[in-house]
Amino acid sequence: MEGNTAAARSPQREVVEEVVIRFAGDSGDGMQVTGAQFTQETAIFGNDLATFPDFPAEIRAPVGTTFGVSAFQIHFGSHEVRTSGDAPDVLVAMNPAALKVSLDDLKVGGMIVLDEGTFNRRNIAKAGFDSNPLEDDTLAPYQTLRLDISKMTLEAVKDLDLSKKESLRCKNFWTLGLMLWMYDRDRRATVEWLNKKFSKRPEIAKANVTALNAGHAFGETAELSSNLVGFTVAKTDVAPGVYRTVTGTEALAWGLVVGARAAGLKIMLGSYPITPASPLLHNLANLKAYGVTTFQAEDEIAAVCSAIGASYAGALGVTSSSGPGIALKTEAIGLAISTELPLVIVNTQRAGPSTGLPTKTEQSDLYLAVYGRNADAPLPVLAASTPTDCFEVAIESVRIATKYMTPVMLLTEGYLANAAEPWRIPDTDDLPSFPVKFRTDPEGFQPFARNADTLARPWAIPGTPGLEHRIGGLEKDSVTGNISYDAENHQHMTDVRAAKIAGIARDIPQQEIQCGEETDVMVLVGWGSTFGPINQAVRQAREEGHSVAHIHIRYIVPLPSNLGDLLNGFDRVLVPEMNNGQLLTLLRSTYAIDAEGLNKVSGKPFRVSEILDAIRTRMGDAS
Amino acid sequence: MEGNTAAARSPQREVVEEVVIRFAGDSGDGMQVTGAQFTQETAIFGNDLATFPDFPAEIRAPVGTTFGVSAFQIHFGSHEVRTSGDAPDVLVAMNPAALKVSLDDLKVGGMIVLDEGTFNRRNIAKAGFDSNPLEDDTLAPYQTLRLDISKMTLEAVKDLDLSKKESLRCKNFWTLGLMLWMYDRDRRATVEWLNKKFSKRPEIAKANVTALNAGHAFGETAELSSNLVGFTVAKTDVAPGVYRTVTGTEALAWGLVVGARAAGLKIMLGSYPITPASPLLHNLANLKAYGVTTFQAEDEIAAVCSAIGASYAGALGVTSSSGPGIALKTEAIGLAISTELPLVIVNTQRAGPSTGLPTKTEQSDLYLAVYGRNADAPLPVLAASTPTDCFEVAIESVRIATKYMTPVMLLTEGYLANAAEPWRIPDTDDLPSFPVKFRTDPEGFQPFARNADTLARPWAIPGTPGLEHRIGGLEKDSVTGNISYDAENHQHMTDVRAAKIAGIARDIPQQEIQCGEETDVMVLVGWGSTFGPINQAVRQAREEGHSVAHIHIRYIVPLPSNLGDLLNGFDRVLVPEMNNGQLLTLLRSTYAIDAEGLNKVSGKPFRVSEILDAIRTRMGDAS
Amino acid sequence: MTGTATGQLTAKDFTTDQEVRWCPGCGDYAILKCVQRTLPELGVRRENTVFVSGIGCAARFPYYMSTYGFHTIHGRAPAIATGIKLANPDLDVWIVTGDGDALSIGGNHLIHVLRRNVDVQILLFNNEIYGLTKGQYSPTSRRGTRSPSTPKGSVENPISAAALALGAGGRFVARTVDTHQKRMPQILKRAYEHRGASLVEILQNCNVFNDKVFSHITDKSVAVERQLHLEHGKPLLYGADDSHGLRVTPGKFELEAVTIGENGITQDDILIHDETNRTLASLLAVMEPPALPVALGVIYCDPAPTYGDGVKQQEEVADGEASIESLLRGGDRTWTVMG
Amino acid sequence: MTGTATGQLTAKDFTTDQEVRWCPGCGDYAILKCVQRTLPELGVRRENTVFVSGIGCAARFPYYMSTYGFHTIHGRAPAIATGIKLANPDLDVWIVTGDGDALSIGGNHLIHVLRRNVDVQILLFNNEIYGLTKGQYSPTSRRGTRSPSTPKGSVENPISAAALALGAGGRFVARTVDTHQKRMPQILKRAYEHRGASLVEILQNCNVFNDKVFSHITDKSVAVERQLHLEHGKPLLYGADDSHGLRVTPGKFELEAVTIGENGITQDDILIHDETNRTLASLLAVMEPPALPVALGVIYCDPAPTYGDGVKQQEEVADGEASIESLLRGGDRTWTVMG
Ligand SMILES: Cc1ncc(C[n+]2csc(CCOP(=O)(O)OP(=O)(O)O)c2C)c(N)n1
Ligand SMILES: Cc1ncc(C[n+]2csc(CCOP(=O)(O)OP(=O)(O)O)c2C)c(N)n1
Ligand code: SF4
Ligand code: SF4
Ligand SMILES: [Mg+2]
Ligand SMILES: [Mg+2]
Repeated sequence: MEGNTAAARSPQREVVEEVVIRFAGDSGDGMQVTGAQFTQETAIFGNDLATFPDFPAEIRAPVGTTFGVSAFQIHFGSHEVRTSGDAPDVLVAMNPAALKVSLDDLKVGGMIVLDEGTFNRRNIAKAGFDSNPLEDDTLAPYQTLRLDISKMTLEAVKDLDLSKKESLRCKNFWTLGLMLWMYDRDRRATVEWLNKKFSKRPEIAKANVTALNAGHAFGETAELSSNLVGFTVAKTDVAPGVYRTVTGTEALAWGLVVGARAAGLKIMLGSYPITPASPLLHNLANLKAYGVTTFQAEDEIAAVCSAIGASYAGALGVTSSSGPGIALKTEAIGLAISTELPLVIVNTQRAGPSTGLPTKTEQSDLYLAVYGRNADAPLPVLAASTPTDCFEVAIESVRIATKYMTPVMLLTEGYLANAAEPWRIPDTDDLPSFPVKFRTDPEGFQPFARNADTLARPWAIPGTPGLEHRIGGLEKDSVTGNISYDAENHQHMTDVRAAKIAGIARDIPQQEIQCGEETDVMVLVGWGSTFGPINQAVRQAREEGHSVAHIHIRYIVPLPSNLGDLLNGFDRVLVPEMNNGQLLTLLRSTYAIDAEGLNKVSGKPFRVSEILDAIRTRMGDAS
Repeated sequence: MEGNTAAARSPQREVVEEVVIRFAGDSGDGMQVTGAQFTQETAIFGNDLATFPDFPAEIRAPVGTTFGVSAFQIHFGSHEVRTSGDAPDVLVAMNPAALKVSLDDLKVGGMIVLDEGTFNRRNIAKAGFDSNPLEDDTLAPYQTLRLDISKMTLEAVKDLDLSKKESLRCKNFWTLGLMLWMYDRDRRATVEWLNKKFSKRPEIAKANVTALNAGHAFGETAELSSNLVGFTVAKTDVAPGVYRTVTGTEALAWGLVVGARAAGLKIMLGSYPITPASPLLHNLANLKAYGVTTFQAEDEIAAVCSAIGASYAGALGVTSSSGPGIALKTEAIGLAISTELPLVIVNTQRAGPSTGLPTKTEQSDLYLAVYGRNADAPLPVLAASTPTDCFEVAIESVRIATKYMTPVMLLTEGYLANAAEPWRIPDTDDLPSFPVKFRTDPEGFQPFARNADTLARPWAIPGTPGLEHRIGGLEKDSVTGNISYDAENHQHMTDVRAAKIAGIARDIPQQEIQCGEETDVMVLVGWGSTFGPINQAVRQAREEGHSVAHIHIRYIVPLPSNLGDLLNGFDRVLVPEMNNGQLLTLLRSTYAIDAEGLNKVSGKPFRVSEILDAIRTRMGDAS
Repeated sequence: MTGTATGQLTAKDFTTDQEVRWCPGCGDYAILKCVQRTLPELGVRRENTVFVSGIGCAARFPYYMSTYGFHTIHGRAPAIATGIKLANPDLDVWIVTGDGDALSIGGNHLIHVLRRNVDVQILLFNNEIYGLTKGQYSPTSRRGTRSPSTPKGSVENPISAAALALGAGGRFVARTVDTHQKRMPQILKRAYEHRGASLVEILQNCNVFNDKVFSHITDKSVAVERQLHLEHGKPLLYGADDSHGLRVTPGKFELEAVTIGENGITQDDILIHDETNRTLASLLAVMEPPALPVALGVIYCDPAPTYGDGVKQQEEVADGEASIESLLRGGDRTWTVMG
Repeated sequence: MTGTATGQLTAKDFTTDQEVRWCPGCGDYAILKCVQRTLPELGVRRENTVFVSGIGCAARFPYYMSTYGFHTIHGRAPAIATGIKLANPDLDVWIVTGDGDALSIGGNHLIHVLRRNVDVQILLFNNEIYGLTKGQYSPTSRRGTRSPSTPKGSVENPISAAALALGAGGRFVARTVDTHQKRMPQILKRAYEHRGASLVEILQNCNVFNDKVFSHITDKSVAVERQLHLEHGKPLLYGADDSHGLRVTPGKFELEAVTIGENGITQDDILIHDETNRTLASLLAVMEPPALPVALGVIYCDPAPTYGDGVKQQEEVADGEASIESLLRGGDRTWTVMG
């Protein structure tokens, strides 16, 4: 599809550079779909954007409660967008509970679009308001657009022979229509999507399309008759190419497939469902046509073991989970390290400890990734920093795992898994190729003889005549792989396992400074999903005149070889993390530098302002 | 029992200050028993000592092979003894294989006592000798005592109506008798032990006693007729008191029992067999009379979970394992941290990674202990440094676990578990008391309201009327313990969990310098079983004039509050560890100091000389 | 929620102030209500009762019971419960678990708690799906189940909780249905009275991810033809007016459905339920419509000594109060160094 | 050990140069010999054969087979084997495991590999003890077993591997004895030929920690009276001159031992073995002397589609070669920004 023929421009449209909208409603209100469609139309229109879906822990929380609120935030603009936004400019509240939980976040002076039809006494009480917020001064600091969306939706679809319940289900599309009008976006992709999605129930498709159009029409009409204002957010200037929006999960799944193709391998994913990692399993389960086998194992241990078995037999073994599930894989990962088999372990981190807050985001499994195994058992650790970055990090993980015959830990986060952003689809010709060469020649074959360069042992898979051999988790002779209790051999193998992983530093890019200069006074060092807020904060601080830079680390083990020198060049190193200081530990111990942490462990991403404040505090007035 | 009436002194006895003897033979030769009895008699005689039992990985390796050799080394002296000795002065070799594997370690000029009767062509070949070492110059650098022990044993017991096989089984007691004569030790405890052990088969007891006496008599007679020399090692000057020898396992088991008594609790040990941790399970399984229940679970996960359940219900839950098994407990330990229940987790470390070298020693699970969990999940980590130290560390672990309502990780090592040393049995009156007070008062009860001082939550156990409440692994409200998804609450709980553990630093002793001065130039910092070799090496280095000190850390998390200042006082910090630098990471990251590692990962303890050499290299000539 | 729980308690006394957070319409509500109603009838004390659960929708159960409650980790409730019983055998311990929790990740602990015969009640809420993680198929899902992780349908054979329990050596196996508010209390009572591990499988509707998966046996229109309510010592009859029954296929180790009055079949041909017969139980456990009705009620009950009995016996011999003095100085291997 | 393994192979071709390190006299030696002898008879190729094991004495097995071999971690061999089969369904995969490995820590993987019917052969060396860790009791140890962790005797009921496998839905269950060098090859062959998961329990003597634990059935003096060798379609006879047999206790789901010629019993009263009858199998699985003989041979064999079949079918539909282009640009949600 092509182009972004916008709706007829209205003369009154205000031009804004960027906007943050939060859609909030009951979990049954379809807010995630609404947000996703708004995102899609916004992306097609040509804005850069970032999103933050935030859904409740319960499957179906009781209607009308605050803990049942599902929200979707989108930040888009005519310039580059790095975060989903600290505070919404616009809040779409489908019921009192949605208003209640989001009000504190809304910008003072911001706009509230709410469905008046849901503000009955029962709902207001359930939301925990003492009195009706529409009648007291709760909403005084904001511009409020009170609409009886429920009623208008029922009105719009009344001729379509739906039950009241079904009719009310179209509310979100009415609202979406209005918001698309407000920001001057097309509706075509949404209409197509609805028709496809409900191809077996065309009456439902029709009702939703009708509601969508009605909401849109309401905007156009009301604009003329009332104070309703439309906005224009100009297209972002982006590189030409074919685009789509992707969530981190999609990008990760595709990256694994592309990586496996580059290696010439099939994928065998062994996994066990767990929030927020399951979507990767679901996604890959749909990719059988791309050479992917998925196995839902009886538990996480069986999941990782099946992946190890698959790698042993010549596929790319992949296993995915989140914190508690990764913890269970600990012992088996040691086996993969000891037998030196490729394996990609994806950890979609969530808030902990223990079961913690499964639906909340955090980046607190770095310790587990880097240090969490018995004995000296090093493995490479990579971390994705944005939804689209997941694609490249996945490819890199496959490359390193197969080239170095090692398990690789890929860290992503609940936030990244669900968030979406526009992605320029790479040209298939530009995709990498790093074909695996299985050992086939029996001549001089030794299971643990190493490539002098990479220190990788050969990958010799069952089915190959003449290479029959035995491997296992006991310490092995450094050449034959037979069990060896020899003291020197154990020392040697320990050293060589460490050297192999350390040596990968020669095969990864030098660390770049994402923003700022080597000569700045302070540097903020981050990893993972904090990329957006750190980058944005550093840019703003620089605009304020602070001598501060941003370094964001993708390769956590081994660290890029120039990182130490880089860091030593700054007077001050500040490490913002959504944990209690885990990368911090790694940097302090690796470089013996007195870096400082900026830690947030609340299940929520950093706000730009939090980081900016931290910079200001440390840098004093602009220098 | 009392006293140490030695055998009649012979005029020719040479006086030596210390001696290292290694008993080595086939796994069926009873070398561990021989070593243990020699140890017992030596302890009773009044020498300080340290031992190193080293047995093969196989249950019963084929007879005569080198990998089937079982060895027991003892170091004793008239002064304080800190290690089991770098190199034996005396090697007792019961067959060619035993000679083969120990020869390289023996001191040049050292003595070999060997059983000539086993040096037939077959055994010599099996041991991997190209020619008969008794006939070539292999033994030239040593004093060799060739005795046909087999024959002399058969001779000694020939009237006792035993089969040849049974008769030959007495060889080790013949040898023990000779060695007891040689070092002027009593035989009484051994005779008593034999009579008790074989009370149901008195003919076997008698045969062994006969062999023992025959070996002893051989010494006395040969001394007069040949060049055989006896030695005297004077008693060590030790504090008065009642003594016994203990292995680390015994001391640990007893420490747990004493700790539980101090807390007023019963012990529930949930465990699953694994080398070298099983002996603790076996030991505690025999202590039912002391309020210990042991549960051999279906796996390590069930083991730790049963211990958590037991703690929840008001017992002291204990779980024990080694590296791979501890790895499996990772997820459940997170639950204990999150629900803030007391628990003692004993990790008897072995060589890794993965299955590794189960019978070899290592200290490479510090990372796993300190960092090996999903999310921010801190817990106290303590490490024992000598067999007898296990006693106190166990008591401390119980104290901290119950006082702070937290799981505690207790690190010990395969080496410590099996090694023995003399122990001055504490006076029962001197044992600590720290009775647990279960919450019973329903008035104002809140499951997560904390003691202002310790930050511990109350221990409210099922069965208590009025305190019914629910706990679990989801994040909890900081007071009620009910599930809370609140962002600030999660931040608060994360902070308070960290603060509780950090606060234990106020409740543990300040770090002492084990040897040397604050003003020294270099400090060696160790933990665990390296105590002996580091201490000995530092003492020797100081005698050579090097300005070097020794700090040994028992409390790894939290570190003693004065440790940073202490370390900063030295120009150089060297951290010898039997791993690839794990305490090193902790020290570097905690204090941002450029400490250096001295690492050995061969499955064998450090030699004093290795550490001494490292000191010399770094300190240059004595300053 | 404070105060000693003695005297006549009611369902309300077993209710907490926590808002129940299952989906509206979930079968878990009915089970909760039933348990809260039954406990007072059993005369249990609140403070003496512990609900232990793993993770899953079902596993949220303890939060709603005003007894002691421990919401543990996925699959491990049987192990935690075993520890609780070892520390305090006097507690009444109930395990609440789902089909994924009990039979997928927790399968090993389940078979071992049954084998050891630890004295606990296990309520297994079987909705043939992973509810909490949003609808993946579970080990009890039927072949062909389409779910997010099996978009083309699952290719695995479902496991039968009851058959597995019998294979593992369980001594009490029963089955009921979430909506059976009259019959469930009887079964809970039997489970509670059985000394040893009691497994109660409860067919539970997950109306969000697996709605109506049991409707072929629970729908009013078919219930009477497809449910056989077991009673020890009574003939295995079912259907309207007990028109159908089960008999042993002559010469075979098989059960077959017969109609009274057809082909000369009389009541006398119908097999009598014997709770203590493991083989019969194995056959009843796996019956499925349409060929056979689903067996509900107590499938197997044949008490044996509990794990706790064995442990206690050894501990009584040992007595548990020996002195530290005897521990540290015991044996004959000590010596004294004089001052 | 190099060179393609085709043509007539011998036991020696399946032997490695690694010194076998079991205790002298261990039953494992006999099993190893038997497997090495049988594989050539099955006509398998060395390079196509993988032995996967967990941890334990038994689990050292792969080191001695000159095929591909993977000595994994404790209890997890079935999961690793499942991954191997998913990656390459053409491989012959044998799992070697001990009673602790398979039934204690690995119990869950065992039941799931059986339930899924993954096409592997599982050789379970049951010595009723943990050999490698020096003699603790295992889940198959009899009640009262004294061991380092149960100095006063264990208080747990042993599990029956065969009964558990049947309860889990296994489709092939057999049993043999380490020293049965003549019969074992037949059983291995049957296991190999069975498409799906085949469980072969091998009673194995651990002469160091549990010596003679099977002597009550294997001793020459009692063997003939206490071993029943099953043959499909043949009557369940045993004893000298087939003097004894099994029949169904009239009116009960039970088996009883009878003597031909006594109380009017004739050959006709004796039950015929039907491998495909799961209920009969459940009864045979748990028979124990002295009341009943131990059942040896193929207890149950009733093939069903394998897990691999189901997976393959879905993959064939999907074809597995779709282009990356279609992956990244597929669907209708892309747009173009012009240069
Ligand atoms: C170690 C671990 N793995 C996975 C999960 C995710 N998880 C939570 S509940 C569940 C399965 C729930 O299914 P079931 O036990 O049938 O309970 P239901 O929700 O259907 O009542 C899973 C996979 C987890 N919490 N912990
Ligand atoms: C995770 C883990 N837990 C425990 C062990 C220790 N371990 C090794 S083998 C074994 C049991 C062996 O028993 P079995 O499976 O019956 O094999 P056998 O030695 O009797 O042949 C145990 C407990 C281990 N290696 N890994
Ligand atoms: S997802 Fe299903 S099982 Fe879970 S609460 Fe909702 S309806 Fe009940
Ligand atoms: S311990 Fe037992 S099972 Fe293991 S090798 Fe020795 S005899 Fe065999
Ligand atoms: Mg379920
Ligand atoms: Mg065994």
